[in-house]
Amino acid sequence: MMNIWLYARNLIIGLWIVFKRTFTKPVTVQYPEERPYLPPRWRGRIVLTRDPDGEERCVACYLCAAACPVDCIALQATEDPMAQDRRYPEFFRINFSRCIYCGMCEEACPTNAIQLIPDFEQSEYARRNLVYEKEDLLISGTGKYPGYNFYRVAGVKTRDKDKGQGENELPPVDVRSLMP
Amino acid sequence: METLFYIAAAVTVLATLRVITHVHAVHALLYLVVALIALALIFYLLGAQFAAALEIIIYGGAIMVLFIFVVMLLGPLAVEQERTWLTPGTWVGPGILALVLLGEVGYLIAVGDHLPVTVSEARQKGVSIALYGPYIIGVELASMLLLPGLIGAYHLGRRVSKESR
Amino acid sequence: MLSTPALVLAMMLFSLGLVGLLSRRNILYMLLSLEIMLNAASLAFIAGGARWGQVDGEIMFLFILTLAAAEVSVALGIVLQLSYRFHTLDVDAFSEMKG
Amino acid sequence: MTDWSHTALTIGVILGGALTLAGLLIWVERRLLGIWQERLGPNRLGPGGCLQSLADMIKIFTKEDWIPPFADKPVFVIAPAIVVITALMSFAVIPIAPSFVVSDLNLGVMFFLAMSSLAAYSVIIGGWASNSKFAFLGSLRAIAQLLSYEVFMGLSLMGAVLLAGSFNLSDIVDAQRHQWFVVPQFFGFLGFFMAGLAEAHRTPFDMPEAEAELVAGYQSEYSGMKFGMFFVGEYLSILLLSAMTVILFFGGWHGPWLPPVVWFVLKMSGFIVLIILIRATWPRFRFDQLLSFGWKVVMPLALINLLVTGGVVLWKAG
Amino acid sequence: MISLLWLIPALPLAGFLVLALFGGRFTRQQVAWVGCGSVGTAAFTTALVGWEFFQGFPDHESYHQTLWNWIDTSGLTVGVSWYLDALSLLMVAVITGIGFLIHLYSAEYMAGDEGYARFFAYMNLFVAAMLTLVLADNLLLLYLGWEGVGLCSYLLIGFWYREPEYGTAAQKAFIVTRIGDTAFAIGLFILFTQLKSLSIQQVQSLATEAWPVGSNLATIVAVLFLIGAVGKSAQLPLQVWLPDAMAGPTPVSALIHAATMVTAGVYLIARMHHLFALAPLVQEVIAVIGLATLLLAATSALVQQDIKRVLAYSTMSQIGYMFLALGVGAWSAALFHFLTHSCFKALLFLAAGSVIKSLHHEQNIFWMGGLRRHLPWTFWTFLIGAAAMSGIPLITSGFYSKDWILWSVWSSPLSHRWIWYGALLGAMLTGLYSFRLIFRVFFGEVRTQPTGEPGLAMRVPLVVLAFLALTVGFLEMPHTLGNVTLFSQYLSHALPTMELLPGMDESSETREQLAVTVSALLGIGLAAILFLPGSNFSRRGADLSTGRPLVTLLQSGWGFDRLYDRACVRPWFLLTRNPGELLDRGYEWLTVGAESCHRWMSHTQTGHVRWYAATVVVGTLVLLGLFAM
Repeated sequence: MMNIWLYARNLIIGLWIVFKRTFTKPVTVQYPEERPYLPPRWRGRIVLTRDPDGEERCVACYLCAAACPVDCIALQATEDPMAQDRRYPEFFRINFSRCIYCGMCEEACPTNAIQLIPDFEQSEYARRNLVYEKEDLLISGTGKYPGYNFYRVAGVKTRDKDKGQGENELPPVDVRSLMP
Repeated sequence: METLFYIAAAVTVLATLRVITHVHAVHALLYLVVALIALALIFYLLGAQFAAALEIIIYGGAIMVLFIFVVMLLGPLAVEQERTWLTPGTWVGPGILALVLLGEVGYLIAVGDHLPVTVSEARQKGVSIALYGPYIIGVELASMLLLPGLIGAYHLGRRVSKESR
Repeated sequence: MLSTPALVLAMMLFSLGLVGLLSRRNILYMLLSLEIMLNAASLAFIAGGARWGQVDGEIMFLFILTLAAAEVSVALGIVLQLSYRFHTLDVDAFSEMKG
Repeated sequence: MTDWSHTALTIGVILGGALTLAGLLIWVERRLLGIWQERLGPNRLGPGGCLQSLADMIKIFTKEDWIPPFADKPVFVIAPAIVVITALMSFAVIPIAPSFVVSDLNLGVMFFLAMSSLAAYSVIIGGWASNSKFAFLGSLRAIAQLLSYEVFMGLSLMGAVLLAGSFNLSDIVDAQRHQWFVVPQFFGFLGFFMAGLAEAHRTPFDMPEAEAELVAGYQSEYSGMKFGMFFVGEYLSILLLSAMTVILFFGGWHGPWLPPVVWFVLKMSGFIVLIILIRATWPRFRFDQLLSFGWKVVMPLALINLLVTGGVVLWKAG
Repeated sequence: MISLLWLIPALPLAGFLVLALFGGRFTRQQVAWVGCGSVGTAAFTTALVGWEFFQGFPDHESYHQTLWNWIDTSGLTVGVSWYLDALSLLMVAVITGIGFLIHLYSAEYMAGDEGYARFFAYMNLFVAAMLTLVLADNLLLLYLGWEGVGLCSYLLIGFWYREPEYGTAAQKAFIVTRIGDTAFAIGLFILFTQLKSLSIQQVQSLATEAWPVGSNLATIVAVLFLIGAVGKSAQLPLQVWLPDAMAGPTPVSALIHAATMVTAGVYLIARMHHLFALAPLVQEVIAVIGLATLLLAATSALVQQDIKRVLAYSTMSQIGYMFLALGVGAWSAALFHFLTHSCFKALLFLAAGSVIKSLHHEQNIFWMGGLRRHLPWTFWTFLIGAAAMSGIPLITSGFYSKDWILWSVWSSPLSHRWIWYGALLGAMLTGLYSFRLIFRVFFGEVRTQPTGEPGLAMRVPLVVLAFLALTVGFLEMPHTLGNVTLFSQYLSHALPTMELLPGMDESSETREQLAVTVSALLGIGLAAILFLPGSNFSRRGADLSTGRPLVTLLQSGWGFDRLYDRACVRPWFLLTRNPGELLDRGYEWLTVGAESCHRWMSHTQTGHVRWYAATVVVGTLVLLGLFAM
């Protein structure tokens, strides 16, 4: 019997607590009119960046596709017949209806090509419109790393430089020589 | 008044006909509810307002709901079997009996003396006073009837477990 | 002025209920027919009460209502029990009380 | 103005008012729920979002009216109509102000009870006719709930009836000229209000349409306007419940300074807000708790209340 | 205040309900508080009501209180209504007052018993039923109380139900009193069918109007009522249950089988005195029954070995005096003896209980002795009780009441001289057996070592009752001695006063009193000679208990048990166990007939419900057809 009174009292206290909420300010943000403040490091939409030379940074290493926990990245590598030894993706496709914006791809990317930017307004009427192709992803800038150029620092031979000519790179060791 | 009465009477009879001929239990029940509501209207027209209200509340609202509840608990209805059981032959005997009954009662009503009818105003007060006055034993008996009804329903309604069977 | 037609109506309803009771094999319909007959009886009581200007008719109706409530609760319990045991509602299947 | 046209006008006002209010309530409820959950609720359409219900209605009307192929068609179609019809019929006996009532029946209370017991059919047969297990379970729950709560709804009402000495709702209101019946009939009020919540399938008694476990229970197969009718019917029954509570226990239209209609509407709105507040706050009962609460707590309470009231009335009468 | 009347039976009833429902959860102390408190409050209420009643007494002779209608159908209206007049107030005062003292006593006496709450529940129920009996305004309510006390008596005799013997004693009491109850009920039916009323006052006035004196109906009803009273009060043909009823706890014997319930018969006859006045023949029968019982019981009491059985027989004997007084029309004298008897007999039983308790439940007086020094309180109170019972002149109440009765017998026009001689002999025997008990129990050498005096809760009732046993008598003193007539004046408003035979003056009264005094003192002296240890005859007195035929006969209460056993019980068993062939054949024929009939009829039992329904319909049709024709 005492329990019943206890329950009743608690229920009425509950009513009062909720009723007091009438006089508190709602936490809702009236979004389209009222823009929320986004921190600069907010992670939103994924873009592919270019290096300062205007070339694609992506070398189609598949690390991003491997790292993606929801498998929303699809790409295929190919080599540029003109620029020898330079790889680039033949297609690069992100299905944003699956992407969870976790940023793993960004962390996995060895060339800083894939980056998450603060944009989040991606609503579409049709689901298929959320599949972004390389043309949709590629931007013309360098993103967060303005001076970085992968091929400059990578120890591979490109059409501009030979082995050992990259930045902070020693000339190649002659393995046949006995000198240190 | 009279028109209303005859319409309600027609509804009652037709709905009742459907009740006893329908093969679908829930539909039959719904027809019966309709018949009950029409009957309540007739009660009202006869001056028994309280009875009319009770007819709907208790009969329509409780007893019939109980019926539907049980029909639901019984699971899927064997409509086809019902259809096979309802051969025209089954109607003959009961039909004759009922006709004889109808004739006899009709005869009784026909030869009965006709007094001027007094449809009086609703007398809930009179009903209550009579109920708790001269009919108090009846009320006691009714409560005595309801108690075994309660106990019986409780006892019968329990599903017999496999072990105890 | 309505009580004679009401009596006739009660009679018709009673006959219909009777026919239903005797012709249906499903115990559920038999119960429904019983309800119809009870209602016919109460209609007759109320018509009688209206005719003689007495309250006894309505009181009898109240008693019939009580009776019906008790009857239905027990009868439906029996129906459930029969259905669990015999897996049918055929009233002719429940003939274990044969003398 | 002739009597006939007065009646017609009253019918028109009450019908229109009830339906409009019911529609408006959809928005009011969403708005209030929003406020109590520290958000805004619908506020786009019209001033403060008050045209939201209109938009909803348009949406519901234009939606596909789909009847499941496995359903029992005629019954399936009838079911939602019953709830609206019975609720609107009940409004016929509600006295909003002196002589502002469609039909001042002698047995108003009984009429209300009759209509509310018939309203149960819509839920029951709707759930049954859907021929789907969730709907079926919902309607089974609705029946059990109805059978238990209908009983003490009537019982708790009778206290007020006893005190007023009449089944007529206007008489009951007039009997509260000096003292609201909620004072002598507090337990009757509690019982009636709880039973009313259960009849209207509102929290914490909304087991038949529990979204969480029964995917909206008896109405889960309904769509389009038929669903809309269930929806409107629910809000109509909220209106009815508040109106009846005000009439039976809170003095109806009586009140100082303001005109009667205003008082009535004010009191009614208070109850509507209370009902929504309850929905915003309280959790749902478990079903067995609901039944045992009804039979073991409220039912004895209502009976004792009735007994004591009867004793007091007799004692006062000498 | 007087409107609190309803509380008097309601309080013990409430006590019963509380104890019956929650007694298991209470501690012993709480149980005792509830049990004694309810009766004590009732006694207090009685005092209040009595005070108010006396305020307007001679002008308002009676007070009615109707609580509600118990039965109200066409033609029969029975209310739960109380009727308070001088007679019922006296009864109520005795029941609640002495009842309270006995409750107080049992709080200690029963302290070690496991059924403590049950005991007090039964006792409270008994008090409630007894109060219902005496306060009832109509005969049906009176009958309810009548049966209620019978039930409680049964429950309390068989209180220690684990002993099969006690259970048998309880059943015996119940069945024997049932004979009387049945007769009483039949009497009620006759009264109701003849007079269409059950109200006591109304019935009596109606009866006085409708029936002439000595009419057959009046005699029949009076006889039936008398049988009821005889059964309840353990008078001659139905007296066999009372000695066995001593199986119950001693306070029960004190309350039920001495002070209150057994006097219900006296109350009934006094209450219905108008009716009995219509049947003078029956009144004579009452007197004869009273005399016979008093002599029979007194002689039986002489030789009993069980202390409680002695007291039981003495109770029968004293009630015999009351019946005697009723028979000769001395209503007030009977009730005065009832009053004094309740005091001294309750006292005797309680003192006996104290003895029994201190002797580890030893009840045989031949195992007692010399308790005078060990139990002084008990001894003195017991002595006062015994003195009051034997009627020691001037100082004891028993003297005044017994003397009144004997004087009434002497002087009543309804009496005969030989009845008076019988009663005088009874007075002598009373002194003899009372003081036999005293000398056996309290004098001589100690045979069983007692544990010591009882505690305060037991001693207080003893002292109060002893005081009452001495002083109650002063309420009414004969013309020759003080001429106090408080009691008879008081009761004259409820009961008619007796007419005296012509020529009864003070000198004859003095002579009669001297005879009574002498006979009582003679009895005591005889007891001293026969039973006082140290006297010559005491050894022979002890021999009285060995198996001489007369002694055996007396010890078995004149062999009524055996008589009933032979006359009723055994023939019945014989009849049922060895049924005659003829009877059997008759029954066999019946069974064969029924069986064949059944076989024929069972064809109709198809087990098909619809078949049954159709049969019903056809039957209805036939009936309707007959009706239509």
